[in-house]
Amino acid sequence: MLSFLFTVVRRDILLAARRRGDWLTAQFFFVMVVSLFPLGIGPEPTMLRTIGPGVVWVAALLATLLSLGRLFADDHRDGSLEQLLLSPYPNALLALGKAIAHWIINGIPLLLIAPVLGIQFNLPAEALAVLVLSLAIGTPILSLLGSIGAALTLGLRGGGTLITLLILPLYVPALIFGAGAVDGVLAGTGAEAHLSLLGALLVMALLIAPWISALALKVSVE
Amino acid sequence: MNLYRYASPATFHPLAGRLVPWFAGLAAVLAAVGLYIGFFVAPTDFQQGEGYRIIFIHVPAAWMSMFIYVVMAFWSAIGLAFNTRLSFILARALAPTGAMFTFVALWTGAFWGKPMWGAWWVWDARLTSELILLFLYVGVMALQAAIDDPRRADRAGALLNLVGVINVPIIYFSVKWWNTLHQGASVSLTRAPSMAETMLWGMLVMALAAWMYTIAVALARARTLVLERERRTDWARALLEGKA
Amino acid sequence: MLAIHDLACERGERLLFKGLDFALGEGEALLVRGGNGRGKTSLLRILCGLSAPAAGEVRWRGEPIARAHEQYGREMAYVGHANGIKDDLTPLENLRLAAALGGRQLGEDAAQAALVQVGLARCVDLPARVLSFGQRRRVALAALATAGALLWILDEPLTGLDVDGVAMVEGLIRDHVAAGGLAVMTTHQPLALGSLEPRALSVGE
Amino acid sequence: MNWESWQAFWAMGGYGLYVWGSFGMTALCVVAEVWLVRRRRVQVWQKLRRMQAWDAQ
Repeated sequence: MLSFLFTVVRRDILLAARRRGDWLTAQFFFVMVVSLFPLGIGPEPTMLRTIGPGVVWVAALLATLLSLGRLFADDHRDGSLEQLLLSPYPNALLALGKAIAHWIINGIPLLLIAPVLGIQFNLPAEALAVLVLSLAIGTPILSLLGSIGAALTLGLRGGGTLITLLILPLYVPALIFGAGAVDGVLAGTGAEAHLSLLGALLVMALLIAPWISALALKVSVE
Repeated sequence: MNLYRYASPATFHPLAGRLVPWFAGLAAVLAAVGLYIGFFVAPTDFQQGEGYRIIFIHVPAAWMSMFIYVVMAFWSAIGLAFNTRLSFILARALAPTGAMFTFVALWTGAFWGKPMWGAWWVWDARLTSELILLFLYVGVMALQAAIDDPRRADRAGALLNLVGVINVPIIYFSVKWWNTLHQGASVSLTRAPSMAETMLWGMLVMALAAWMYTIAVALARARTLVLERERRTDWARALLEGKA
Repeated sequence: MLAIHDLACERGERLLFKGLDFALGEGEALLVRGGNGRGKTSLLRILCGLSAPAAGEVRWRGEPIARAHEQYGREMAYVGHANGIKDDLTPLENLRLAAALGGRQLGEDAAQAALVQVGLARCVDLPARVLSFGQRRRVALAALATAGALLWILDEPLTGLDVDGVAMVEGLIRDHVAAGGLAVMTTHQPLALGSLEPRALSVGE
Repeated sequence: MNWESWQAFWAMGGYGLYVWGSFGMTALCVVAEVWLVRRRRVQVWQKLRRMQAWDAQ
């Protein structure tokens, strides 16, 4: 069971490593979106500090959505998704493995880039630490919930825009708690409550999302 | 009583056809009574003047918007569990009406908010959740519209619906939490006008009217969907011949 | 071993077939016949559990396949229209990955031998992207041969193959069935299986 | 009775725009939805009849 999970994760990482161009697009998108905000709003430091956490988080949502379109699409096109679904292991394990791989490939780079972007927004050191921590708990939620959307829109015309419509509303709680944690540090009220709620969301997503996306994959492949 | 008999499309189609006028009529009568209570019986509110009368559609619309989503999720779950086509069709037939009520709740909320708090829109927990609920409705409808194969559309929509219904309370809670942290920016909505008994009655009657209306419209929509899906069956062919 | 009972399939609003019954035992092959769009592929996808039938059920060793997902996954191998080969990996990596995902160990030598057997000795280390359609088909067939499955479900296994390739597939199927395996297949091309006479099933007539 | 005249009724104690804006939009939505449902029904009937006639040929 576990070895299957590892194999799925390793497989996706290997495939991403062979196609670095595709994979880097989402990361550059993240950097660019965040950098556009000061240009649109103005360089006033206190203002940037107020909006910084929210901007980084919203950009992380969008960057995740951008990369989700390919989560199952390539495997669907060349038929390997069918083979994966027919493997002698529960399909939920496959969905979980794909989501974990997506997080490692797309989520972890976001964590690493985020502090640099936070500095652009004049965030103090402890806020930067909490920003990374909140993204570390939050981005797996984004990958897990996103896998449901990717599975539902598999092979549809305009699937890329559709997935945004389906998934963004579901991302609202993660956005609120994630950006709220950093706000809490800035306001001096602490981030523990937000982070533990975010953790609770992650546990729920881990328990529910793989099953739903496995069902959705079956529906879409049929 | 054999429930399966009513779940068969061939029985459902004529049955729904007979029921729709009744529910529509009931909705019209109840709406007339409700409006009468709302405008002519219920007294003027001492705080909000006549402006509070928006409550007679705002609150029922907000109730319906949430109820309908839950009912849709119920039919979706039944459909996924027992593979009954009619449940998917009912879930699908409810979605546009639910979205309509959500929109009405938002619109009337804005028209109520403007005179009361001086702003068309405030980021209040309920308004924000309602907005996200509208997005959820739009998502389900867009997904179903994008899928050509009816079987896949039904199931995909149902799954999304279930995910949504798990999320609605979480979204509501998170928005509320967010709202209390940013208290300075918003106005509390909880100060409802002190509820006179007639007001409550007016709202309840209007809510009932909305229920009846929803049932009538959803049944009518479901009838069309059933006919479209079953067009190759004998009963549908006979029906189509008959009206020639 | 493999039994279907009163199977029906719908696509869109159209009924493709209904009331399909058959049972297949060890050492038997089944050739599914029918014109384009009659539901051959749909039947095979139902048989391997990718699609759900509109009515009826598929049983493997007496157990409905939906309930025997794990065992059926081990004992069944499917080759569909798409090859299921990753373009960015070499044939060797593809084979070993497919084995790992099926929960099997496949050594590099064994994988290499399988590729030589399907006539791909020269392309073992090239990314599958540069291979021709027929060569990629051969990779999929090598994966099938190394899967160690009892039941083969083959949808048009001969498409894109040259004369040698067709003979090779015929040999693979013959050996598999002779060794007690089961095969369900569709093809539009003549299939020379020697002494093996596959049973025939027509769909959607 | 709450209202002394029709004029007072329409004015809604100065809240006319808001009250009638709300009720008006609701009425509009309901009418539009009912109209859409009926039109859809008619269209589907026509489409299915055409298809059936086509099948019969």
